[in-house]
Amino acid sequence: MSPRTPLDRVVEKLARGLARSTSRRSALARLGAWLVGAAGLPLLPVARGHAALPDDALIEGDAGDPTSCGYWRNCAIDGFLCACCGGTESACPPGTEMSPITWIGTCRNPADGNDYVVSYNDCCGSTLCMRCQCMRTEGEKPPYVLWKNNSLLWCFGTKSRAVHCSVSIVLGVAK
Amino acid sequence: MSPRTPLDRVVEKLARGLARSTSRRSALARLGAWLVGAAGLPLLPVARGHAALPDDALIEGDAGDPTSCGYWRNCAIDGFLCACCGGTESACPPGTEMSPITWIGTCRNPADGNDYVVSYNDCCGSTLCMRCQCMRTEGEKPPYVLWKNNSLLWCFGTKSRAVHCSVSIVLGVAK
Amino acid sequence: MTRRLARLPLALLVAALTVVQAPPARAQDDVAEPVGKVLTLPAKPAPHWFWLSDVLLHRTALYDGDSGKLLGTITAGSVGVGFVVWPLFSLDHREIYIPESYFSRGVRGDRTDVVTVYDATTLMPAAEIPIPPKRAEYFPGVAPNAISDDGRFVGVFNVTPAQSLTIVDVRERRFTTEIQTPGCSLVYPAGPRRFFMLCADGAALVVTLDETGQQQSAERTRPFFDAEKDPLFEAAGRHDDGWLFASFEGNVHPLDVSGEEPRFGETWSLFSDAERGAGWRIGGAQPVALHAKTGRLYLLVHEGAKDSHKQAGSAIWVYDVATRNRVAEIPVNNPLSSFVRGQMRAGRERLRDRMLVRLLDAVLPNTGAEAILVTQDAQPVLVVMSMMPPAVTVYDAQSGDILREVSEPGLAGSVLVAP
Amino acid sequence: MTRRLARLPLALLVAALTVVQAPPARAQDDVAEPVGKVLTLPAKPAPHWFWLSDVLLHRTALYDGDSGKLLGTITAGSVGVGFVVWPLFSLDHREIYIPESYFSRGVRGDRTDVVTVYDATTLMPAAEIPIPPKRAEYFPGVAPNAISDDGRFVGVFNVTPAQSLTIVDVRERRFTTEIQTPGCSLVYPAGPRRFFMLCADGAALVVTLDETGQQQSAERTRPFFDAEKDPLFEAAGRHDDGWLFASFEGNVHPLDVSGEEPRFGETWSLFSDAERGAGWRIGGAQPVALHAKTGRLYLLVHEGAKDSHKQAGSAIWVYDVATRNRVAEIPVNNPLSSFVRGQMRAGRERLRDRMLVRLLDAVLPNTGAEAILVTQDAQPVLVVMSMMPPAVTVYDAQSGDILREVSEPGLAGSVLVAP
Repeated sequence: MSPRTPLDRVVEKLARGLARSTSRRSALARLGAWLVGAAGLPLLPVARGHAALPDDALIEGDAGDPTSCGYWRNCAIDGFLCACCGGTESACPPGTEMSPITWIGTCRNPADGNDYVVSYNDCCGSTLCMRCQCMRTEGEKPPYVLWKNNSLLWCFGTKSRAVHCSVSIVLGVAK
Repeated sequence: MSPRTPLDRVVEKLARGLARSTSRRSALARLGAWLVGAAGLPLLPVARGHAALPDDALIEGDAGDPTSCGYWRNCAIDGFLCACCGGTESACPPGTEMSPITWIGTCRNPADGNDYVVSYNDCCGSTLCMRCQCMRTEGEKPPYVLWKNNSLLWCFGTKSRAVHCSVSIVLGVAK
Repeated sequence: MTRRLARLPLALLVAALTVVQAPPARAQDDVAEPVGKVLTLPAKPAPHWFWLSDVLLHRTALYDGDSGKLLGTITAGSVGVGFVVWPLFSLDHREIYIPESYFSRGVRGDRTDVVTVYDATTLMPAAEIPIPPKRAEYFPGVAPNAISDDGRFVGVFNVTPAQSLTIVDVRERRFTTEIQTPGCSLVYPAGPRRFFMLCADGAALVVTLDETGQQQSAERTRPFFDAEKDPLFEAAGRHDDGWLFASFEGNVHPLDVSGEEPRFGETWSLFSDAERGAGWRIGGAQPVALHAKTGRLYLLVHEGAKDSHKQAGSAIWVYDVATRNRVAEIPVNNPLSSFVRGQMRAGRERLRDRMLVRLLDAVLPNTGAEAILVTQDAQPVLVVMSMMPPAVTVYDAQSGDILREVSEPGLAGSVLVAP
Repeated sequence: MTRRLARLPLALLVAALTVVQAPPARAQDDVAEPVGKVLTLPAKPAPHWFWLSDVLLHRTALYDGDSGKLLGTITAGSVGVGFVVWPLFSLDHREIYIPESYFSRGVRGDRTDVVTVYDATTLMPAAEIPIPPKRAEYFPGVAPNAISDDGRFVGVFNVTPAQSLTIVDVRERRFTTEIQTPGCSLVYPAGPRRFFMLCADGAALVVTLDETGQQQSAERTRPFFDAEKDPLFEAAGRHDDGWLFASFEGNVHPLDVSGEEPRFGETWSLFSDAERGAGWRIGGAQPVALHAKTGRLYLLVHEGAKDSHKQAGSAIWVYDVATRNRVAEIPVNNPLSSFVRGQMRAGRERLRDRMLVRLLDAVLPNTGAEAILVTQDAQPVLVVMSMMPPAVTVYDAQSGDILREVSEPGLAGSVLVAP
């Protein structure tokens, strides 16, 4: 069993709080729909003066290589690594756009021993890249635990529903 | 060089005759378009009391096996053999319809030593079958010799343009 | 058009058509075969037929388990999209229903979702029912849509990413309603007018319809599994009274849907402590199957670490649900060996074929299987699929003997479906 | 919605969004990377870039011959259709034009043909020009469409099966005319306002446009090759003054299109009598390439029988067009060996890699290559593609040395295109 992450706790707290009121819920539903509809505007955090990005250069071997399935961030990815498809580990290749809606994993960086919350964003707009296929399922859950499911086609709010590859973006330390 | 077939001679004769008159030509163009448009109605000959169909049971080995690329009729086919895809050597599988417009080959039947004119009809309506791929090019020509070209997607006059497999239909003896 | 164009006219085309239309009549020419012939399927499916969907070929293909032959295909979905191709069948087997999504420009453009009605003998579209463009796409899609036990209503699981369930009346050929199902995914049939979904809190959401396909109720059960600590596999076994689910940690969760309210049976463990210690786990894309009449539960298992729930299985373990005993262990046929022999068109019957089987099985690593299916007749077959390389093997489900292999079973198999 | 539904609400979704939107601010949390970043390509293509189209992935993919890396892709066409993906480039390389066909229901439904204009730095669609729904689809499609030498007009080869040529003004973003071209197929650029096609009688049909993209003339030349006895390969080499075609029987047919009227140069033979006797022939899907500035003609050759014009090549023979001498023979890299090492992620640089190359090359049969491309810069590379297994090797076009292999180059490569 993986330890409960801050993400779990926040989700649970929010869920409990929101469950109290149906009227609030439908307002939130509308908000959610609006957010989802607002394509192009990434819903995920924009840079907040990132001081301490984990330095992959310190890692030996596959765990430090973004084109490797063993790359530390890829612990719950399922798809093709964008670093092999004209993008990088955190940027989509030309011909695609990044879905703002994602699934989430918690991966340990061997360089500093910290667990990080990783957002897996699909790059959408072209058929399957078919390079560097990678399926890892650390903490991955079936489709009824939606935001921990890596099987879903996560191209939402993008012009295209066709997933080409996936990136692994560090959202924060999971302590 | 393969000997000139009756088909060649008839095509040439027709071509020469029709070339004389541009007005006739455009009438024929309209006729052709109409024929092509009349989907569902096979343009190719319906059964004419076929007395002497070549008997493949007499042929040993691959040349007598409709699921084999070496099957005698397949001498100018390019695609997937319908006999492996739910059809037969001369019938389309469920989920497809047969294109009435075809390319033509001339193949020797090892059972009787005769050359036969073979019509290769695409079965259209599903993605590539991907079973029993077969590419043979006896007498095959580039796309500018249209009716001898096996590279073209020959799904015309069908509801679908998607080629699934191809059949080899004996049209007659080429003597 | 200039005069020069006249030299080699359009006549070539017309000639090509004409010539095959009316060749000179001669005695020896009377060999022409009919053109335009298309085979159709019998009105009733044979007991060992199965469908195999393919995400790269965007199709589902019907195979006969008794011959290993491909019988026909249905292509569904748009380029780059269309991971889920899960056909549903009318009770009389005259129609096949597939929820599908289309885009006006392949990977992009306007989206149209439909349930297409196919004629089950021609596999050609007979009707199309528009639905809200919200269908979930995921891999491989074992419970993405379902048909009510009376064969009248189809439920389609949506994610936009808001979760909901679309209801379609296939008899009346119309979309009836969309039910919001926050936190709940997938869809399983559970009676003539009832479906259920599974939820993130471990509950089931039971959706009951009225006679017109409108929502009569949507009630959430108490949580009956822990979605975080020991989630249920999406693949599950259906029997007359309900469903058997299996969990990541190897526990069986019976769900009885025969009564007014769903009832949860006692959970039981598939693995002994020793087996757990050795790391035996269920895994794959579609690792659970049930032969309902005999109560035989088939599970694709492997030795692996925690979170290896998608790992390919090395064996199929068979349980008697009544006694909870394991009654058989069937090793998974080597897919690489099967693939290579399929390319060589070698069978398994003759002596030299059997020697080749032994040689290749010994030399090539066995990369395991991802999906299993059991037919529901009295002499059932077990169908086992490996994704890469693509391989399908048909076993006698009772003896575990390999009956045959299906050669060239597509490019990227996803799910096995029984008609 | 019933009250019970409230237990685990839609909040889960919103929470999932919210949580990643505003995680609690803490010092060590300031590691978040930006989301939404998409790379763009430089404004000018590098000299060794090439596109490789794929009929199963319905895409064309841009690779850098200097690194072997995939740089980006464009998906074009409908499920099961879309064999031809041949991109065209504006003179300033800011736009890419692809004629495409779409169907409203994947393999069926209403057909729409368009020329889509893609931004060459983002590879995203910028505009769409509707054209008559008549585009020819064939495999692999080496001359299915062309852009006039001034970069303004695109010609698209149609077969319905009546043959015609669609003209599109990409500057004005409009379809201008459809020219009937009975008996003539394919399309090659031949000047600022001129295209030509090849005809079944061995002639070329020269189509000249006026300033608005309307047909000014369409004149058929005298037959310059025998389409029955010794047809020309579709793949041909372009140089400043015209084209070099190669025939099935190994004869070079120069076509000069620099003047008012096309002129036919003297044909010459690529093979000696001894080579012909040994069965050396040109073959493949795209077996001809020319380095225009140095006049080096590259041909994919094999030993085979008559009618083996689609057989994979075992070597690339290089000719000096000026002297008509063969100046090099480059053996085709073993695609199976390349494929296996690509799967193993092994390179060619280190000693142990080189030993693996030797071992696999010796053990595995060399199934040859189907397509070649030469870049037009002063230090050109030769790109060689094998279809099955998919393999792409980059050579120094002058020395014939293997520079690198492209790993995992798709599923079903069709054509190589230089930007």
